[in-house]
Amino acid sequence: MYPAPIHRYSRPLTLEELYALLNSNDDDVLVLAGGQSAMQAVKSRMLRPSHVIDLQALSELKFIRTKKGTLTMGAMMRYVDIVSSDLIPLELAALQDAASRVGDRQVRNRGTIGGSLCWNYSAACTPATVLALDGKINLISQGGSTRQIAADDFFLGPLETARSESEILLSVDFKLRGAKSGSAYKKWGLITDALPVIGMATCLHFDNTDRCKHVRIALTGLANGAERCTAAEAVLAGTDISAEKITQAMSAACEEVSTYSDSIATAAYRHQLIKTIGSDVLNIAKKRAFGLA
Amino acid sequence: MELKDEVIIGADREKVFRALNDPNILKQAIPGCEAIEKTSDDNYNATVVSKIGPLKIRFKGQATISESNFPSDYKITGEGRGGPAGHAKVVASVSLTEKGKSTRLTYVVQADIGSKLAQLGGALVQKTAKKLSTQFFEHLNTLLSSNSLAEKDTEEISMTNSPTTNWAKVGAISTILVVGILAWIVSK
Amino acid sequence: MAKIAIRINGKLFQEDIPERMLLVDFIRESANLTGTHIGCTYEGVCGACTVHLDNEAVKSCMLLAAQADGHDITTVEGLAQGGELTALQEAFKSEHGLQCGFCTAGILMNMTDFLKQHPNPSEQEIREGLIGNLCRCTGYVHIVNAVLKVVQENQLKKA
Amino acid sequence: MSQEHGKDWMGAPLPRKEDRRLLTGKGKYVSDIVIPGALHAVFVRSEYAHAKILSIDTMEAEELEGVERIYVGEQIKHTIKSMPQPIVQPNLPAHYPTFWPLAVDKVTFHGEPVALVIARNKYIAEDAAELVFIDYEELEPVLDPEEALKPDATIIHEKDGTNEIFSMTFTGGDTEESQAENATEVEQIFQNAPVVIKERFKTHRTGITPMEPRAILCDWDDSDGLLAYITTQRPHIDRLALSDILDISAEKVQVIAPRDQGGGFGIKAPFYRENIIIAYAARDLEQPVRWVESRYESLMNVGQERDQINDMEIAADLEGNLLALRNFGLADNGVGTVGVYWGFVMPFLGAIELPNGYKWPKADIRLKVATTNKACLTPSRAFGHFPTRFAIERCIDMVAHKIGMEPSELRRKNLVADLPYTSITNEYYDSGDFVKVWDTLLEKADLTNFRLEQKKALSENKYVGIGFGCGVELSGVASELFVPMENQPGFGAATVRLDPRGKVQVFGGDAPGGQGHETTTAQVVASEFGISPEDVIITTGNTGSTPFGSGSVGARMGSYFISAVAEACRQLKTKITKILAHDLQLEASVEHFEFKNGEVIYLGDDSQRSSFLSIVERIIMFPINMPEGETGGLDVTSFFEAAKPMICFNADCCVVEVSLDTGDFKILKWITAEDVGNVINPLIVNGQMHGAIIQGISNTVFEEFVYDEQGQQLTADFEHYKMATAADVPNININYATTPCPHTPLGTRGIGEGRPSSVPGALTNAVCDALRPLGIEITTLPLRPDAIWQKIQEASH
Repeated sequence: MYPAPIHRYSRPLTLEELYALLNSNDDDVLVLAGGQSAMQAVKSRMLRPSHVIDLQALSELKFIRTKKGTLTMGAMMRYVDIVSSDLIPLELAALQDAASRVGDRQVRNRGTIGGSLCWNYSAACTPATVLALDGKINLISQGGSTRQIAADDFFLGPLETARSESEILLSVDFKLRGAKSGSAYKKWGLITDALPVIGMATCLHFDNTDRCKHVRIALTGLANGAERCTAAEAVLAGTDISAEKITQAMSAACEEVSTYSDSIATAAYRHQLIKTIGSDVLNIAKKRAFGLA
Repeated sequence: MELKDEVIIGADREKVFRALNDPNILKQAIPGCEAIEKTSDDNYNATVVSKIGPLKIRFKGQATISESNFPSDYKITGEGRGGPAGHAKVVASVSLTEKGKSTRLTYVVQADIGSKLAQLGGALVQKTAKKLSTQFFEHLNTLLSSNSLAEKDTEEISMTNSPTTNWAKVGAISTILVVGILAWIVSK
Repeated sequence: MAKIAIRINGKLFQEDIPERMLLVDFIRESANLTGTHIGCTYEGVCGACTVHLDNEAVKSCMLLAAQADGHDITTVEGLAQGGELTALQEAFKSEHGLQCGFCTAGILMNMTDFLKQHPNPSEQEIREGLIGNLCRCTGYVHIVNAVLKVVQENQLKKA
Repeated sequence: MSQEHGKDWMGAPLPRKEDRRLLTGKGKYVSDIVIPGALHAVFVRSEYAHAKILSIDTMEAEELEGVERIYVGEQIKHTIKSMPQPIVQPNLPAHYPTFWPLAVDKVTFHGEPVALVIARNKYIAEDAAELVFIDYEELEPVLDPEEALKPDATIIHEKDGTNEIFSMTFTGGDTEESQAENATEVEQIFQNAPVVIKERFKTHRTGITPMEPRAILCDWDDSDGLLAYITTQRPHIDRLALSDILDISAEKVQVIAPRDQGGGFGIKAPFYRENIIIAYAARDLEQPVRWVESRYESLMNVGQERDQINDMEIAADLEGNLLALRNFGLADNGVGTVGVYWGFVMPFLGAIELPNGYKWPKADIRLKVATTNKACLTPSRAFGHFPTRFAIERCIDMVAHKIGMEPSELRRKNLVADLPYTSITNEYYDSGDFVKVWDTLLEKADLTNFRLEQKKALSENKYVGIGFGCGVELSGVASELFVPMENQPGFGAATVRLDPRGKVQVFGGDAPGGQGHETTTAQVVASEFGISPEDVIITTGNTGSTPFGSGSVGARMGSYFISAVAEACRQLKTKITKILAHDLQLEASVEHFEFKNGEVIYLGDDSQRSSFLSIVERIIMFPINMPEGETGGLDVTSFFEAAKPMICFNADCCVVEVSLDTGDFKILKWITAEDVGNVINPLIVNGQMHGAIIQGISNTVFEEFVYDEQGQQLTADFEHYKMATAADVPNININYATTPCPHTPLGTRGIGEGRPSSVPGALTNAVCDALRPLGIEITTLPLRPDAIWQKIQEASH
């Protein structure tokens, strides 16, 4: 299958050029980052852009910076860049867990964090990871005005996000809690590194009494896309994340979250995966928080 | 794929039934409805564009009314073709019951989806179907409860169709035809 | 139509092409380099179309040709220099790392890039590096042997 | 391999001659072949599993600039003969459905071709295909083989009056009475047998999709006729079929299967309806027409096989002697609209091969094949007997478990010990030593040590298991089986032609897809003539220049084709030595000479010799002073037919570790023992075994064609039809335990066709062995963690 006719391809060098293009209010504009998801839709003609804006030249969006306790990652950071970066603390290791297992080498050489967050497919790794890490998504509109949305409010269900068509995702901020913080992501998809049937990301922060003061857990592979497990978080908050507490938390997660069946796995098996993957990521995050990983 | 739900509409049963059978109201209520055209007493053609995230699928289809008993219940069968996305066929049984001055509307939808839509995975389609149906009934509610639609207007509309028409036979498409459209495109 | 200029295996190709033309079609039909193959449709999973874009392995069926304008592409035809096969190509020959050959170009391009990033990979790392290349004939055993052979040869050279 | 290697090219791990061009991107597959001005074809396919075609509106599509023609069923119904046609129809009693290249009146599966758009380029063709609007009236889809055979079921092919396309009883002779009598005798044995296992085994719909989808490029010329480049394993059969169906006199039809094909594995063996309409269009438009199948179309139309239910029963005594086998098989055939195989030929052969390598005193084996609204089954490596082999290898393990005997012991005890042997379904096992292969496997598997490790692992709450399986596989298909089964000859045919420079050209009518024919043939010819493999080239797949052959099917290379090559070489050697003896005034014939290192040497006195080059040049260029009755020229075509059908035999052992938490399992070891007869090139034989075993594992665990309740095919891309990647499968340890085949000139056997069939049984046996403490028996594929986990849940409550 080949794409439907495309009438215009442009490659802005700066954000200003990009806004000018967005202002030209052609209809059916597709902003292309890595293109690993969008091109599937374009080739199957489910997406029929007439104007493709390619962000590959926007070096302004390719960066990782840490300032005043916040790490900011540009939208055009590719998975391969995230995996190989040494600027990412163990606290955000989940980002590297996820990035290192998305698709395959060739996909990771192209796919970007910004593209994945905007596409927000229900069985993707990046949205759930950014959700668990309480990422703040920075958007900029044509006029140049920016706004920041918490991940909790950004993902609105499969392929739906709070970004409007005239907005561009600039970067994602991650507040660093420093010592005794750790995160992890893991998924299962029958085939190694395949789309997650179930994937889970978690971020833990322990106080100096080794109690977990801050815990966030997010799942992917559910019908509604990336979703927090607040019930499980409540079970773990303030505890030492013991094996027994983890088991309790994962049972709470299974109660809270509805799963569906398909030819690869039944709803019940998806719940079982929540339990097994859940205890893995929580233990890894805990070890990383205490520098033992 | 099966979808069951009920919703309270802020108007009496007769008004709701007529609204559900009135193409002008439906055009505003159905999300993404571009055109509705009555082809015969019980049949309509419609073009509806379903927007899911960045994807827009234009559905051209027909709907047929059957087993229509004013003002309590009726059945609508809609079939739409979405080009490369494939097709969707929907059979919805709608029933209206009095609830004080409002109406409780319950609907049972059986949707068959084909080609790429089917490959989308039932769960995603179910999710979208639910969302589109709620949107439809929200619009319907605002249209009916807001007095922008005085009693007279509905009379006028019906008169222009055909004075002798028996209300029960007037065709209508419910948004449920739109049910079942979502692109599965996987992200990497 | 878009005016593009892409350097493939060192040779510049300047063409006016429809914006919707895929890079793999540009390589196969405009540059007449048919060593790069198409094994799947829109899903971009099989990896038979893998080429180098600025020395990084990418799937050329998932890129518009316009996206490669101004870049350097290397295809399987560009690996051997002056008739001299690369060490990886020689290893595929001696270890019988191919049978029908349809997936081979994509694997050679991916593994050439992989070995630059991972000079000393374990067998499991090699197998995970191959996730983006489906092969139906070999069961991957001889392919992994061929990559391991190049790794050992490089170590000997270094020692 | 240096020149003086001389005689022993046989068995040399020679790097392949094919590799250089394939490694440098110089391969030429059908989709790479360019004929200037070729038009591009795109099929418009059915979105419904079962629906009447009310109308097809092509008006808008035809107006699109660049569209040349659009064909629909109603038009071509009067201008193209419908299938079936005798040339592509077996001699088996069945209800052969009538169909045309494009659907007529109604569509019968999701993905069936309904219209064909032909345009200047493929982008325009696809744009136009979207503007073809088909109005359907949906019909009730028939999707379950058991439902399909019920009296009240909707009939898919109305004219046949039934959904039972084929049924047969394979035991108890040919008459109903003798079969009924046999059935009662078998029932008697089951009544008084101390041990009876009765299980329903289900194998899902899966198969072997090659990396290169189908493609065809046709050119037409009023005088020369039709030239068709096709991805096919059977060019000579395609040629006859195209000639018959399109009424083009056969001498004006040439089919070329390029020497580079991206794998076949069976799916490029049938004669497909798409080829008919593309060839028709080339002639009709008098322009070259090219169709390259998309993966989406491919997964909806071909590569679907297995899909059987086998209700199997085994009777045995307490000492582990197998007394009787009973099996009622039911295959889901899909619509049956594929030439040559029609779907049911696979389950037919699967039933014949069901008894596998075991001695069965008595058996009652029957099969029914049901038509459903799914794609027709197409041949996939382990032709029809992947499901029956899964059933019997699992059932044997259950018998062993019931009488407390090691499964490997029970197998060894019942393996056919002395060959030749005729199986209970009249399959002839010509030669081999099954027990020697089995003992070789057991020696490598080291079962006793494993059982100790297993016990230790269990104490640490780790569940490891070992599983066995074996397979008697076809080594080529003899005419004795080929003629009744596919109405075609089984002989192997090869032309060997020497030229005055001492180089050899070999011509074969088959069409390989990566098996290394160019290298294997060169090794054999070099070994026969004592020259170097570099001096030998081979041409295959071109009906214009190669002798007639039934195609690359059923492991014909090592069995039939290479034997024809060897015989042709030997006929030439007889002629060469007769003329050399004459020149040297020697009373001698071929057995008195040796062909070595480029020379022909008289054994009686090695000073009497000639270079190979000079004697060959003499016979071709200077054919004077020739012995009585001899002419010049060295060019022989030989047809090889084995006295009896031939087999090969293999055995698998695998070790797995199963996680109780998730049912997920890891394959720790895969060990095999192979009787592949004399090996020509071990690299190539090992490659065939690795590929087949990994295909078997991928079919068993990962791949599945899924249809929903409306008959919509949900797995038409590689995101949903999941194939094993390198990271999902283990290394394979191949061991040889060969017995030279006495019925081929080189003692070689055809290998690789049936090889995946012993994999599902061995792998599932290993998982069940690991979970023995929980008493879990798995009888349904795919073998997925979810299903295993649920069995673990059921067992622990």
